[in-house]
Amino acid sequence: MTITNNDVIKWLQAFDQVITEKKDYLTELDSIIGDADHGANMFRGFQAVMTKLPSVQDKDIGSIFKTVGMTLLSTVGGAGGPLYSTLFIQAGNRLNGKMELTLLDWAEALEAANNGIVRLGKAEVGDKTMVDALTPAVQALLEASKDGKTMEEGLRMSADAAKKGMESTIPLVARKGRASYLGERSAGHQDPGATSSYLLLEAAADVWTKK
Amino acid sequence: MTITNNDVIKWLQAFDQVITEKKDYLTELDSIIGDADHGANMFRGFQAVMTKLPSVQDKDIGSIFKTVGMTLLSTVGGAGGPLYSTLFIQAGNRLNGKMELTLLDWAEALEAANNGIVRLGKAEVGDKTMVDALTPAVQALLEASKDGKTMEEGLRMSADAAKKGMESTIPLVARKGRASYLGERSAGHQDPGATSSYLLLEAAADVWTKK
Amino acid sequence: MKKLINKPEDVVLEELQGIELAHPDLVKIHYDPNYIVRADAPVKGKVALVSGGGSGHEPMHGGFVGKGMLDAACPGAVFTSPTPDQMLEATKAVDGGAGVLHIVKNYTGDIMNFEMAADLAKGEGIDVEAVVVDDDVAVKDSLYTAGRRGVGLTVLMEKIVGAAAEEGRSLKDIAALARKINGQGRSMGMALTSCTVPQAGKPTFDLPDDEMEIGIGIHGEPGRTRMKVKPADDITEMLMMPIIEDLPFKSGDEVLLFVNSMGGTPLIELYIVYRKAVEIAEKHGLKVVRKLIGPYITSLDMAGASITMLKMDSDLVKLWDAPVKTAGMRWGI
Amino acid sequence: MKKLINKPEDVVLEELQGIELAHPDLVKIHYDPNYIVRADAPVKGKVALVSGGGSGHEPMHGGFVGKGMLDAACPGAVFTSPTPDQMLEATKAVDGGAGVLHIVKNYTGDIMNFEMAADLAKGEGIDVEAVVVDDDVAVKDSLYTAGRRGVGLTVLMEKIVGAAAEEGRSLKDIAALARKINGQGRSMGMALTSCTVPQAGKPTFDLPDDEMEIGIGIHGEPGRTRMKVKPADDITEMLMMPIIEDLPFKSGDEVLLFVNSMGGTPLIELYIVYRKAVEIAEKHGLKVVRKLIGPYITSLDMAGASITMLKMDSDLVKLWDAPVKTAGMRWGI
Ligand SMILES: Nc1ncnc2c1ncn2[C@@H]1O[C@H](COP(=O)(O)OP(=O)(O)O)[C@@H](O)[C@H]1O
Ligand SMILES: Nc1ncnc2c1ncn2[C@@H]1O[C@H](COP(=O)(O)OP(=O)(O)O)[C@@H](O)[C@H]1O
Ligand SMILES: [Mg+2]
Ligand SMILES: [Mg+2]
Ligand SMILES: [Mg+2]
Ligand SMILES: [Mg+2]
Repeated sequence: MTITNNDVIKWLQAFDQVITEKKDYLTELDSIIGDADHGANMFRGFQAVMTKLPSVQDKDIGSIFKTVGMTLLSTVGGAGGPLYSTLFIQAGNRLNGKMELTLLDWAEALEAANNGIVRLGKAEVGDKTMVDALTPAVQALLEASKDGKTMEEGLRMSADAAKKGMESTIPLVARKGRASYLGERSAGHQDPGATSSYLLLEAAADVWTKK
Repeated sequence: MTITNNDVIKWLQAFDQVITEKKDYLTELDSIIGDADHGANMFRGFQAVMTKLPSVQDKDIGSIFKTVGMTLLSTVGGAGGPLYSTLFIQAGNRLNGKMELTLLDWAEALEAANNGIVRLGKAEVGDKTMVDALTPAVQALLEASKDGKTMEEGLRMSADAAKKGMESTIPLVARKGRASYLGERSAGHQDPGATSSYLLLEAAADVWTKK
Repeated sequence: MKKLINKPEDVVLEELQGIELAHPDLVKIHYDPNYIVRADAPVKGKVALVSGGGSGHEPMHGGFVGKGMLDAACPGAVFTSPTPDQMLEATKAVDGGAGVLHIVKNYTGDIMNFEMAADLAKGEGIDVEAVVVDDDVAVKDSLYTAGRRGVGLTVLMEKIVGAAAEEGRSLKDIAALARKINGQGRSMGMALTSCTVPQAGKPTFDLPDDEMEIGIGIHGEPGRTRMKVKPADDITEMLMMPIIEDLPFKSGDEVLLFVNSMGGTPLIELYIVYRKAVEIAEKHGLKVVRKLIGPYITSLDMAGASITMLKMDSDLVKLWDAPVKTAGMRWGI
Repeated sequence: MKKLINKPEDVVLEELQGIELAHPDLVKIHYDPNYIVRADAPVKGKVALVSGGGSGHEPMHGGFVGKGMLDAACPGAVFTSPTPDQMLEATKAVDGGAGVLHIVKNYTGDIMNFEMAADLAKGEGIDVEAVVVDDDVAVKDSLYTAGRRGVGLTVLMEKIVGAAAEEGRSLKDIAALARKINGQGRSMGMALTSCTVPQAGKPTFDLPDDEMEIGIGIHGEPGRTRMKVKPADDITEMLMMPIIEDLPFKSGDEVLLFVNSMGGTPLIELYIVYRKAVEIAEKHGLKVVRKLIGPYITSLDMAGASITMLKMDSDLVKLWDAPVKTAGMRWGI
């Protein structure tokens, strides 16, 4: 099975739905160790993405990704804006010209995305950021692809790894982003950005394995 | 029985005690239909009066009253300040030179006091002000004196009349002072100034009948 | 009660000490009786303006003492009008020989205390006039009330009349100007939360989490009506319409529009209200030629806002634009 | 949540519309992307100052656009740093040929977005320098944090550097001046209540009726410690001492003392804090030569205060005193 540009559109639409439903939850998480805007930021960004999708829906996947990235850059703001923008732009660069993608494409695209985020935000695994969800998910995808797993299997493994990564942020003391101001008080709370990153990969697993 | 200048001092001290105990209650009443300061205002004024008493304690009753009035004028402020100041100054004028006073003296002094308050504040009985407590108290004193009652009887009758007058303010719609801004919403609440006036006369009955 | 204060009974004293340390270039503070005068008082030959009232409305009035505005302010206890000795001493301290105008907000206590002070000052040979501000359309001006309260218009009056005094106009002219302003300005306020008087220690009124008071005063007096909270645009309409209808303002009138915070409402919200207020004014043909936006006449920590509109003419505009240098209002200097 | 707003998502737009209606003499507003520029932008030959950040801190930054201060401000969503396209467009709109200084508060989002904008602007041939403000002593500046937050010092920097730009100093000199200011100013804040972000609809943190947060940020980030509410004098000491010890300020230093309201704390309380802060400064031999007191960098409706101290010298004093004409700060003009 491969993922078409149309599948990518469906995934983005599904994620927009998820964000619409979970925006108060994300903001709630951000209230505890941040500034209570992560849900509203992601929502505003993906609402804008939804208005842009019709104009790119027939384009190659790389173009779709880069349009999403540019749209997020000019609508999300905060730390989440540049970071999610980088995710889509870096992945888009890797997916240039492709009308469909394999598990390996997806693994390498997300790897590029995560590397871009790390370069920009300088967070390592364990700093209590979205990197804690993305890094194990990329790892899982690369292994699944190397092990010859199916697309369905790979997507599920990556979403499960992201979920574990997200949960791993709970006990951590934040060392990057706004939560780091809290010092020890940040421990015991799940990172909002790791949560939205997990939701993004969960939406992919959900939409693309149902087709 | 007559009331000496020393009795007057004891009454003022007793009233200061009452205000200290009831200041939160008076402020609470003023919160509902006013601006939440009547207790604090009366307390500040009588604290100042207490520091002035030693210098006048051997003077005639008129002088004591006028000193109290001047002290209240420069320490209470608000509506209560000039009104209570007038009460003491007008009564003091009537009691000029007296080292002790009879029931008739007291009745006429309070009558002068109440007239002064009405002249200054232009409130009538029924406007939901201190006049509602003072007017019937003055009436009771005048009658008690005319009927040849004892000092004890007269004081008790005036305090009881003030109490009734105070309670009569509850259903009234205020037509003077800050409570009048509330219109119909002022009905159902006891007037703070009528309450402090009752307490003043109750203290007199209490202290002067116990001697 | 959570406030940045020490003992509730020391609030006014310590506030005055802070003002004294902060603004020695603008004002001198006199304690016991408490009053604030211009650093250069008395100004020879100039009519002096004295105002005052309970504390808790900062920057009014102490923050309006200085060149181009008040000569003296008398701060009472929180929400308690000051006492006659304060006004008398302040009046004597600022009289420059051209007479003194008392600007009095219409509250029973303020009126009585200021009247006594004026009588005493006249007794000492000072030419004193008093002007009463009563601009609050939330209160019915009738036999059955103490009359309309003096609220937001006081700020505008103090600025404009202050400029007129600076120009050297006579006491008679200045008093007439102040009365003219009172005749053509109106206000109305609302609260989202109650204020808490320090000495009372708890909110003056209880307001559920989804309700507001319309027509409140500046001392935490509850309003005339309580209702569910509405969007800012609706609230703005509820404040603007009684103002427009009361005077009445007429199509073609030029106005000064003043959107005021009651203390706890931040600037971001005032701009949202201002935006709608201008829209409503314009719909009624009114032209907003000057504006004031911010916390100028507050009610401690109360969240809420008030709107004041003053009909302008070229003299008023000129006086409004004249330089003013006070802690609370400053331009042109 | 009770606020004078309409739809939470329209707060920033409607605020900008209000500012546009209120201050056409001072600023022009550009929508989509949103930015505020001086009415006379670009000023030929002058270094232009651009700042920005999330909304909710009014008057910062939009209220500081005008002669003697900022050339442009970029407002993000509430508490969300603006996006690179806003800063890029604003930078292009104000560049008068002498280069542009970006004043950036040290938050991950602000840094990243401003950096991208600077790269884009440089790509278009504009000379851009960025200065980062990180004055909050409540945050440990270490490998384990995102570094100190930029808070109250930003206001002072924008005023002083704005005056230097007005004088015609070069971009290099102005950037150096800004870095010098950042090196000798420190801040610390506290909260009595949480703010409520409109889109979140409820307080960011819960604070019991008898507790306060010490060391909070300006976005409702909780502080480092929570404790029982104390008298204002004790709180002032808790804010002043870390500031004095951090730099360290030395006996004999001349300082600017800035007591700021977080939005919901009224002026009367700020003067009480100011009074104690001066006392503490003087006890340590510091001479308060300039002051600023009021709500200048707020956190929506949060009750609380912050203190900033900046070590002054004759150049800084001269630049501080220079005329400024903005909606939020004005003197000498
Ligand atoms: N340096 C960083 N590297 C990677 N992710 C980061 C970094 N800083 C913050 N984040 C992520 O951004 C999330 C917060 O996003 P958001 O609330 O939208 O921005 P802001 O913190 O500016 O309000 C955090 O939960 C964290 O996952
Ligand atoms: N015109 C008046 N005549 C008589 N008493 C009045 C008048 N106005 C107000 N009062 C009395 O004053 C009381 C309020 O006093 P206080 O709270 O000290 O002053 P303020 O209303 O200025 O805050 C009222 O409860 C009422 O009894
Ligand atoms: Mg956030
Ligand atoms: Mg009262
Ligand atoms: Mg009062
Ligand atoms: Mg944010």
